[in-house]
Amino acid sequence: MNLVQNFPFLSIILTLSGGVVCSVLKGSNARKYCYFVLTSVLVGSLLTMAYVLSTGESYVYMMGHFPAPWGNEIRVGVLETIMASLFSGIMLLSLMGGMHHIFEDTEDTKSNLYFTLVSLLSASLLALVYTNDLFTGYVFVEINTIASCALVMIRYRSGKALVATVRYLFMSLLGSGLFLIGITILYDITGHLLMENIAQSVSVLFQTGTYAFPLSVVVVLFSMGLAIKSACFPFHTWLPGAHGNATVSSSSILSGLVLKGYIFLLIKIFYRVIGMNIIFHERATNVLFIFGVFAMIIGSIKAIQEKDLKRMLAYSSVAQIGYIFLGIGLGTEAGIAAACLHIIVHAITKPMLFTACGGFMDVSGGSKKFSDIQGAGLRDKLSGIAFIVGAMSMIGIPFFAGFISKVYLTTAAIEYSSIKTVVALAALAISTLLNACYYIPAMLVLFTHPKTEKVHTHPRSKEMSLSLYIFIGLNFLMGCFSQPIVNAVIQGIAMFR
Amino acid sequence: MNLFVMLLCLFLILCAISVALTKDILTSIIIYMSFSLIMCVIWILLESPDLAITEAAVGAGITTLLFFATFKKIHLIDEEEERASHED
Amino acid sequence: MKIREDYEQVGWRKLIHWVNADLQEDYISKDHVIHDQLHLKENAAQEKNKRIDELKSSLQALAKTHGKQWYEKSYRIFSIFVAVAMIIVLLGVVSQLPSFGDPSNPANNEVSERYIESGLQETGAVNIVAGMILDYRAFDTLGESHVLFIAAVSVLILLRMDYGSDGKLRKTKGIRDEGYDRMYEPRNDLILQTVTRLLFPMIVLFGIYVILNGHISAGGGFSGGAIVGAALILYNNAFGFNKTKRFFTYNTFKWVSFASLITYALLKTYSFYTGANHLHSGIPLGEPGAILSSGLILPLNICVGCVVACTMYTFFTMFRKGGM
Amino acid sequence: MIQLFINYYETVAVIIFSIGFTTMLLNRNLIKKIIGFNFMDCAIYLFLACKGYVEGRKAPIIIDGVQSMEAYINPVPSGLVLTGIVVSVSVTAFLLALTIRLYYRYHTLDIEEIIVLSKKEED
Repeated sequence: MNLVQNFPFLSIILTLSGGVVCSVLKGSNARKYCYFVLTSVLVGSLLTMAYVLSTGESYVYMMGHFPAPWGNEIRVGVLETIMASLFSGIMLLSLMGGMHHIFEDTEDTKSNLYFTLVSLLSASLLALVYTNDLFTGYVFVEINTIASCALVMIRYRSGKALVATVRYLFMSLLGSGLFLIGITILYDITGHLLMENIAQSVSVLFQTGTYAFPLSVVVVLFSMGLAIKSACFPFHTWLPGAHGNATVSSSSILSGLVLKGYIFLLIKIFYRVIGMNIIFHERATNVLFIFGVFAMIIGSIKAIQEKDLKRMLAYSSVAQIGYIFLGIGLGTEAGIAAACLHIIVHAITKPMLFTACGGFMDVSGGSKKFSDIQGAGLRDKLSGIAFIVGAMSMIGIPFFAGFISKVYLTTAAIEYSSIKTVVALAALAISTLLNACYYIPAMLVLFTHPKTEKVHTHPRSKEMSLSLYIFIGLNFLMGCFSQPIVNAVIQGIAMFR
Repeated sequence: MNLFVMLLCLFLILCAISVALTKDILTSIIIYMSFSLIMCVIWILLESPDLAITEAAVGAGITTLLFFATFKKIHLIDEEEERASHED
Repeated sequence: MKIREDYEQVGWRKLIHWVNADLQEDYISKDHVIHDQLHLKENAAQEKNKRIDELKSSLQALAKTHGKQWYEKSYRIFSIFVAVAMIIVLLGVVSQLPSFGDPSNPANNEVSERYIESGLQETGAVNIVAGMILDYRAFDTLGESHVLFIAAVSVLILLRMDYGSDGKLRKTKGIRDEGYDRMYEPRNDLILQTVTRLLFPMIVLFGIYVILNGHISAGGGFSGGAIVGAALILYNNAFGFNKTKRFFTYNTFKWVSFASLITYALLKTYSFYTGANHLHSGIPLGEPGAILSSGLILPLNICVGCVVACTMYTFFTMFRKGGM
Repeated sequence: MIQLFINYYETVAVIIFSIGFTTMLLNRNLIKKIIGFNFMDCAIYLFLACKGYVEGRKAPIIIDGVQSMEAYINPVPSGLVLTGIVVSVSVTAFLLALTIRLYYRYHTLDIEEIIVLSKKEED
């Protein structure tokens, strides 16, 4: 049991206790401590990824003195460590990107509590990625829900943020209620809470055909519950309000990472607990496929009508979530690999767009309406470049990150020879066109005839420039040299069983 | 013994329906308090005393207390608005 | 007239008055000042109701013009449809689930068998549920106390009156200043204070008993902490904030919950680390039934009890006054 | 159909879950929605806890050394529900704090009016 294998467990404990420590420190010390925690978690998960890639198979870490079905257990594989390092890295960058906004929006006696929320949120994301037990998943889904609603509510001076938080919290609680009922029924018919044991008894139940109806209701409850929480198409009404009115770093964390944590849990449940053949038989993937297609189309149409930059980006998140659900809806291993790739791509691109939007708000007097940020791209060059790179990658131009995941989505769709391929390809084409229809006008507004009179500009902090440079670098790295990452994801999926 | 359990369950359902239908908030809070107390009795019937104590102390005790505190706070806010509007 | 007098004394009427925050000092006294105040209040109330009705009607009109009319109807019908569909589907599931209370259910498998058969030997806890929560599946309960902590943090962010760095209360929109503190000092009601002087030590003693005996009889950190929290709330209600400030301020909450959560995390890290790397953790389990038995479960229960007590009291004070 | 009367606890739990779900979805008053959420959560925990009950067995506290499985019920569901009850208290406290904050600003508990008012005001 060499030392590197302890890093996932230590990173969860570090972030959990980091939240507690931050609540006691002053605002600026809490900021330094939060940076320290997130960088050590990033380094730890990168080292674990190197270790797991070298050994080539995932290992199981026993939490406590008792083996799996009795005690808790986390399972560490290639895909999990990729997601863990992605989540902690992007959280670090989005914090750096919106730092001065945090101190402006919160009272100075309460800004350290913001870092408590961020580190507890990263703890719950890590636990969701690593956990091998359904009820531990539920407990950390609850921490995730309260922390993300608190992140939106941190700007409680603006009434819109409060209303968005209430609607977000009620919808999220409906989702976790359905999720818990699913766990209860599954525990009742299989007697286990651990993912491997449930998988065995579910496959036995499926062969013998006993409890067939409860099993299909469990699949429906899991997909509905987690679809509500990750803002899949028919349940996305809370998302534009929540992401549109939060502070800069909150909205990038929420749209880049929190939605992905639930989707990763859904992939784990579909792939490892219930097994893809049963899911295929239950036709749950078709339902998610249709939701994905509708999300891609209607999300983009709504984004075109928006007059407010942040709400437009929020609606484009709804469309990108639709891509991920399209990938899951295909049901094949290639489909899930494409979905994971798109999770990585969207996690890299969307926080960059939100941070750039924060930069535009600084130079145009804090308003995010299109009429006010006219020509803001010229006033703040770096945010402008970051916005261009992000928009290009969202549209899917080659040499940018978005292109890679779109290519793999299409190859996964083509592999699948039925009506689904035609619908998937049509949806991909239409939504790429619609993406262009709202990103290009936004860029036109940002880069033409800037306002003449001097608007109160906020000097861009070094942290924000550094985070934007790293974001742009990541985007190009993912766009041009994506082969190692793609192989790692495919190897992770193979090892996932 | 079975009749007693049937009565408790019937009371639970009646509580749930009456909260859905009443207009006044104060009565619905009090109905929720009685719902929690009946839940404690049901936890004992289900042979799990841990849950009974926790539900009694945390569910019936603290939650209902918070509901009353919110209800009173809302009336306090109205009082201040009047006092403030009278003064300025 | 006599019936009205008795009606005034009845506890129920007092409860309604307490909840409606009627601030008359002494309800029983008959002097005119009270009656004038009552009249003043009545027509002020009517005035206010008129204003609210106007606001409501304008809102209705506004809502109507937005074509909300059909939206509300369809929303209502849709929700009833969802509820009925859910009842039918879930009743269908319940009718096919294994029957209630039957020993051969899939849930009574080797997992619960080991908890019962060797629970006492492995964790030393007589109460198997406490042993299971704080030793077998300890990672859930670690997450659990952090759920409570994060809820306390969010309530603090929302409701705590924002004191500027210079300690003076900063005037934020809609929040009144310290001047109305008299509003929070409860009327020192003689009955409540004498009862509290009797009950407070009993309840705290019972709460501590429930925490300490978590691994022997039913109870444990969560319920014991809630009982102690309820005792603190009772004390605050009876004697007011000046008295409770002597021994419980915001700093005590901050440092007590920090200390207990960090010791909880450290103890659990130790036991997880030694467990995962198959090292022998030299924590004696003691002989069952004694208070100082079952290894780590007693200190963990005490930590959880402190966190829950402080959080419950902070919830109440934040709702009551937005400060300690 | 008979099975419904055998698992009567689960039937009651499902009915209360749906009523709570509707109150939470249908009602416009914030405090009513929170009470509906509490009903929903209590029903789910009743549904979970009655999975562990076994006829004629006692609570899992070992009395005078008897450690056979036939004497005690399954401890796992009551452990899970203990965690759940504290989760629903924390979420209720957070929701009530939000209601107070909204009442400071909009002086109404009706979520539809609040949405209409918040759309009107420019932040």
